[in-house]
Amino acid sequence: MVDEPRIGVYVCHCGRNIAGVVNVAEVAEYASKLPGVVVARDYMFMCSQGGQQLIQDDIRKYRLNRIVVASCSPNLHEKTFRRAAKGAGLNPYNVHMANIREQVAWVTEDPEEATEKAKALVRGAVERVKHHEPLEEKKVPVKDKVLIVGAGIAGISAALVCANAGKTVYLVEKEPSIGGMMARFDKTFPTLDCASCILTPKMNEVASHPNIKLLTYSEVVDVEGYVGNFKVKIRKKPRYIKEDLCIGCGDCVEACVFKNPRFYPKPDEWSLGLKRRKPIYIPFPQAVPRVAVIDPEACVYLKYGKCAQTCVKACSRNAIDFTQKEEIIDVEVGAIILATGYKTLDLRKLPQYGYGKYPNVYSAPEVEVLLNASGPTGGEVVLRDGRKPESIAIIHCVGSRDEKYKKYCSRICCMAALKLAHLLHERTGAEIYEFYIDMRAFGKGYEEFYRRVAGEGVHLIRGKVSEITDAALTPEEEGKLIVRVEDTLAGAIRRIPVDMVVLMPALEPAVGSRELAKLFGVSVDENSWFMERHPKLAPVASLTDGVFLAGCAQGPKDIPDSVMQAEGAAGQALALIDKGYVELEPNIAYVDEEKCSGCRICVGLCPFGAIEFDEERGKARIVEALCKGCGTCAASCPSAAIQQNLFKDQQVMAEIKGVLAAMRGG
Amino acid sequence: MDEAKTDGFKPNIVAIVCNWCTYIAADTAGVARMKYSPYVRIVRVMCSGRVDPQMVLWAFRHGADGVLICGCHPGDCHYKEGNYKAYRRYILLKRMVKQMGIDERRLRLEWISAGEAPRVKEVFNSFAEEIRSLGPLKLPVEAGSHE
Amino acid sequence: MSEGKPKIALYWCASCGGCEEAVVDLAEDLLKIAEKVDIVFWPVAIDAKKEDLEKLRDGEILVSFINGAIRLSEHEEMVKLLRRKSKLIVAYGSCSYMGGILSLANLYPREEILRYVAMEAPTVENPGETMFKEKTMINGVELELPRFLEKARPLDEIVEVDYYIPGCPPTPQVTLKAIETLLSGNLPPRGSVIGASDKSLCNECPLNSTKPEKLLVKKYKRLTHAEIDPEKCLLAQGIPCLGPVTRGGCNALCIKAGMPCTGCFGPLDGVVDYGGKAVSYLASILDVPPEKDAVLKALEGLPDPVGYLYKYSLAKSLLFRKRAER
Amino acid sequence: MSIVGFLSEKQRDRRFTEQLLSSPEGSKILECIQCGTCSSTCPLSHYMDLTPRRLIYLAREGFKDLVLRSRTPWICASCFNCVVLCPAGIDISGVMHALRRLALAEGTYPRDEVIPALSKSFYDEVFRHGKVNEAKVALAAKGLRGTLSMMGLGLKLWRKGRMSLSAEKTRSPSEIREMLREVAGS
Amino acid sequence: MKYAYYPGCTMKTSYPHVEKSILALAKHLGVNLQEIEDWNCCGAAEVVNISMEASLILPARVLSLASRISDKVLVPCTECLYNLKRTLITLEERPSLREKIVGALEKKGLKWKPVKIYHPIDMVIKDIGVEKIKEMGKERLKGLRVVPYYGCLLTRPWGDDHPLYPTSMDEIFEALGAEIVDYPLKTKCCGAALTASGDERGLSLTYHLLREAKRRKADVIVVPCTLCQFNLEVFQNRIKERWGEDVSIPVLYFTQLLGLALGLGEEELGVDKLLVPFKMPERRGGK
Repeated sequence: MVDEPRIGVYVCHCGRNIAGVVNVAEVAEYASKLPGVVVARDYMFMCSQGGQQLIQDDIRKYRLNRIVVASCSPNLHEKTFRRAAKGAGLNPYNVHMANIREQVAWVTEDPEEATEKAKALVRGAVERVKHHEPLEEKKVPVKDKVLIVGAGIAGISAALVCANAGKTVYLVEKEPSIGGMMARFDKTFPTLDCASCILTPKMNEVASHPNIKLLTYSEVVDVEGYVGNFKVKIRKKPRYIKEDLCIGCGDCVEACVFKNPRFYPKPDEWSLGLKRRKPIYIPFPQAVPRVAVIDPEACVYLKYGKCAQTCVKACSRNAIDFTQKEEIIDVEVGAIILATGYKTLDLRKLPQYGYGKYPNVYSAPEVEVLLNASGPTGGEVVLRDGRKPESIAIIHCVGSRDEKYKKYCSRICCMAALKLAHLLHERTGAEIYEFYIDMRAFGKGYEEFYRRVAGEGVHLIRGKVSEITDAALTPEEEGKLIVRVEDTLAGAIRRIPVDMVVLMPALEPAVGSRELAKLFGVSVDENSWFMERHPKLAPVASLTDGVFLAGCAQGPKDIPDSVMQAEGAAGQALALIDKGYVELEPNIAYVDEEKCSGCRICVGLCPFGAIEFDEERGKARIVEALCKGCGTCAASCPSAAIQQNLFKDQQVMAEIKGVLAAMRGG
Repeated sequence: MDEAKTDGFKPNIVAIVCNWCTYIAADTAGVARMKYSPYVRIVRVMCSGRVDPQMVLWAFRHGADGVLICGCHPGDCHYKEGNYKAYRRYILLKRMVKQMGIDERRLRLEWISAGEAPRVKEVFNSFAEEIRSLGPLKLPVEAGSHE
Repeated sequence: MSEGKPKIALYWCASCGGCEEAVVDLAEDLLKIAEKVDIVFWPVAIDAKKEDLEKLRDGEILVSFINGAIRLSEHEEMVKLLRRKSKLIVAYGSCSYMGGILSLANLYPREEILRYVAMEAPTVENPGETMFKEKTMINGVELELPRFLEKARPLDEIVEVDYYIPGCPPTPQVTLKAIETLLSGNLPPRGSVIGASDKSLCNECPLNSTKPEKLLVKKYKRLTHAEIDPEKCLLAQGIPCLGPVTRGGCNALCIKAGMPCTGCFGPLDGVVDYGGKAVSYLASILDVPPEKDAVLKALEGLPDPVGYLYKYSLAKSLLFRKRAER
Repeated sequence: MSIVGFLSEKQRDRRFTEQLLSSPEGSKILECIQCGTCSSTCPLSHYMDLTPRRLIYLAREGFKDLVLRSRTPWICASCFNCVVLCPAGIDISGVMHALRRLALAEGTYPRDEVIPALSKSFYDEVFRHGKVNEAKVALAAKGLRGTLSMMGLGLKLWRKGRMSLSAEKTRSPSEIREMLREVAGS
Repeated sequence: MKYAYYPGCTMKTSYPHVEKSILALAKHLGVNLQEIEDWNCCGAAEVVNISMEASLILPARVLSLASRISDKVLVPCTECLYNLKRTLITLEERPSLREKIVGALEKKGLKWKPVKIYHPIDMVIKDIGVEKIKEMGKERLKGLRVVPYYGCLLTRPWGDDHPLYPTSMDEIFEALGAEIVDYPLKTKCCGAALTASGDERGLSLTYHLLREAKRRKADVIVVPCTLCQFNLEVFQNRIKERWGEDVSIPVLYFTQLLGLALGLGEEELGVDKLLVPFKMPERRGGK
């Protein structure tokens, strides 16, 4: 204890949120009797201007030197109350919060138990705060560059905002071209804009922007540092093409030794396997950068070391380079935006829909490609056997809103399905049946689009399809795919034979997003989407300072929402950079040299290499800039010489003792 | 089960939890209004790697009938590997307290990620129930001291 | 005071006698001390009885050095008497300081211990199952034995202790240093450990400089099963040396003899529970996957954590000590 | 059954919904999203007067009489397709069982269905003997006319040794009886 | 390998031909089946319509008796299988019901001890192994187009296999040389008690099953459930009368076809008691 504690305790009602369950007056009364507490009050909204004023007045009036606020999670308002204390001249780190909303009022049924638990948490905080001492925030300058991971529409939008603000942007994309999922679409809802007409100019702008360093076919492999000062390692895979020489003419692709499309060695990624591709290829006609790639797993020369190398001969610019190696690029940035997007649920996990078994069952992204003028059929809708479908079933919620797959609504499928219904009807004249559970057309212009498509005569059937089968019961069903459904509006069962089935699969986080989360130290939610700091108050910030989220990486989103979030994330990144410095939470560890015995246990334990050993003086030393404040060293120091600010042994143990004392009726 | 032992017994449980996973999951559980046992008191640390076995013994000493340590799943530690250290300490500590006459079920370590709010409820409830069935902890210092 | 020489007393409770031996080991230095002080009570060496002690005025003794844990009612009685007669009480040696090795018996109930000693130990033949009795009548005379208490206790759980001298036993150097401190008149705060270092053993260990940059261990080995290099840090070789968590001052005698530190000097100030801290660093530096089997396997060399990590201090552990605060 | 027209609030019975919610099988019916997967996958739903989805909907709204007089629970063959597919994790087959119990207890089951009678005679047989001869029970439940219609088939099976009408019994049927009485109170 | 064997009521009265095959097969595979002494009815699909508790105490008594013999019980009837599993799970998940049921058992001196519940298919897959069966079978089913029809309760709501697209029997009979027919209705319901009691609504399901098997040119349907065997086999004539379509096809219980494939005789497997006769394919080069 540094000085005689004079503690003020403030118990928040949070409207009815806390007071509806916890007897806040009783908690304040209890707190007022604890040793060291000078004043304890309850108040309707502690976080309000009035609440903060109350604390500030008390600090002055009662010469308080410690504050306990019992209200919501510190993740929400710790900063608020620290600021308030600072405003009254108190060191902000002499404030501690007891979380009696998220941890008590909202999770406890019995009001008496809740009140007891609230008292315990308050007692813990009171005991703890006695051991608090003034701390200084550390100001650290911020690097004025931004890293953006993922160059779909979200990453592209964020990159352009940052670059236009004059900041250097490293835009990293693991595919050989930017554009992401949107580049596969022919049209977008609700306006039926030509997707490539709105995306391509943006892609080109990215490619030519002086402030954007585009790193395609690249992946982030290591991230170090902290907000404002990240050190990032990026691996650029070899394309075996000199990017600066290639003009994307396609002569090499033409010249490749593979001639018969049936024997092309690999399914084409961009068209989701609807056609095959050569070992040397340009991902799609609008690809950016428009540069060829050689797939080392398919290229005869790279695989076997022997080939006529017709591609090399065909290239007038000598751009092909089989000796290219992967490159590691180091960059230092102040902010990071993750825009890694989504993938669609593996439909083979739902065998009831026959995907992979019946050739005429398609996934929605496949149909997007099929409709795309740059796609394998030039935008003509034909089945795998070449027939034009006369009747098409579009099934919503495949794996979405389903406890067995994804509990959540994937948000984009209703509108995407309506769009597909419109486009398929337009291109084929087929009878379209759409099977939905609830039609969610919530966005601007969406309801209007829904009505338009409905007006076009699409059969909108409210009912979830349980199965697609080829077991025909009647001659009309022979050779067709049969959809059995309860038409819930009619209250009757229907069997509808169709030629083609389109499944609207649930969205899930992109491949590798969990690894990415680990790499960047961000949290993921129960469905592995990147977790935002707060769903309403901080929807683009991750839980890690300096790392922001954009687009579907954070959860399913349509294009307008993705772009909105991306530009929001860019704004946050710019705000961080333009401030010029960051204040770091002072929860770092320090060595009490008086006590350090020089045993070196700590040195090998720090995951960030932040502990140095001074051989001469025989003492360990913590490099403040590297310490991230986990406290592992403090827990392990056999001499109790290392302590962690805000989590000192005394502080944590006092809190433990406090919560327990109250539980035992103390 | 000894009826007298558990009848009306409200266990004292301390959960020392990581700031980045379980603490957030507990916040989310709150926002989702999931109801769980009121006997688990959360004490936050930045990382399960900060959990010093002394804290656990301290908690037992000061009246905890059970101590729960919660951290990020293996491989997901915000600080790379603090949770691994927590786990290794936990294994040795469990062996030690068992030798000291404390039922090892009174000390539990669980991995709960930020996204696993339902698991907060599940784990807290099951631990509270386990501790309830074990009855109040009698410390060695108390046990059999008739002096 | 008649002669002006400060009076001192030495007493042993439940002790192996090693601490007495340690005093004798002071050799000539003992004589030097004896010149400066007046030893009024020392059952091992001088003929003074309890009655002699009782005759002294309260506080007449400057300092009493008491070794051994408190295990018998007699110990309790005697240390309370000494407390009354002494200005300062010094807990001398690990048993008196922390309960010592014999407080490991606190893992077992009193009755079980007595039963074992009287009937079950392999060297005992006791067909009549005769049990210890506190009172026995022989020829009309009642003989009384001191009562065997429930637990072995460190001295400060019975009486207020002013200073502690650690060690099993304290080395002559430590003892001398402590006595010097006491006689210097410049007394440290009450409750301090005196005579020893305020750093851990590593600080003075000759092998400390041989530690690798990152001290990580794949597996703990038992001394009896390991081939060790006496020139290299034992901990780095996987021998669970308790040097890092143990107060120095012994001059690393065990290490110099090729033995790991077993912790007789107890913890440093600021450590709340010796065993807990030992668990923390020993487990933290393990370099094995975080899987139960892997960790257990790496810990095979530590088959008896309590016996090893609380070898001298079980009675002072958080779970066994009488008062929670220190 | 036609339910076009007014559904009066008077027809609603809150207690009925709660009864169902507190049964081991019906605890999740409020989470139904009315998607119709159950009805869609049900092999017999096209024979039902109320599809399983509608039945659950009406049950949670409390329309006790409509629900308990429905044929649907008695047509359900307990194939569990709906249970494994239900996106809300509702034990729909179980709900049918719970509804059957309620309907039998209230006496509101449709009289021309065979299963109610079969259940009752089956239970009697178990109660009396501990074991059951299903053929016997079935014939008892179907009454004389039903029995006659099955005669030809029965004879064929009997010749193959695949039908017997002898009563099977456990060693001590009273033990079973007492246990049933204790847990089910009958 | 020792199992407690729980035949269930109908095995004794209506399916002695199936039981014969189970016992013969077990003997052939070296499996020791010990019939549970004084077993009782599991409650079938009916008792749960009267009382939840009654529907649990009956299987609980059976399981308790079984646990005296082995930690595994073999249950060839899928209705019994379902009830036994349901009891295990319900008593695990619902402490209040467990208390009541276990209390009643204990009053009769019975101990509650959960045991593992095996269908003969589980026994073959887990304890014998498809590899061994393949070796023993010598492809005797070569040339036979088999529809493995699983019905409902083997895999639903609980089973080791996929609840809608199981493959265990496919694997076993494929290993024995049979040609497995792609049969999309393999887990569709046969109508169960509804069909068995002669109800036309149930019968329509059986009709579709048989029709699809014929449509896909199957030689035989193999089933893991006695009631399926009954419904699919004995109503073939009635279906022909009602829908005017010939759906005749032999329907064998799992152990019957497996027994034949392993070289056992028709009579010892009760195959001679089928209403629709089944003959093994002639082997090329005959042996």
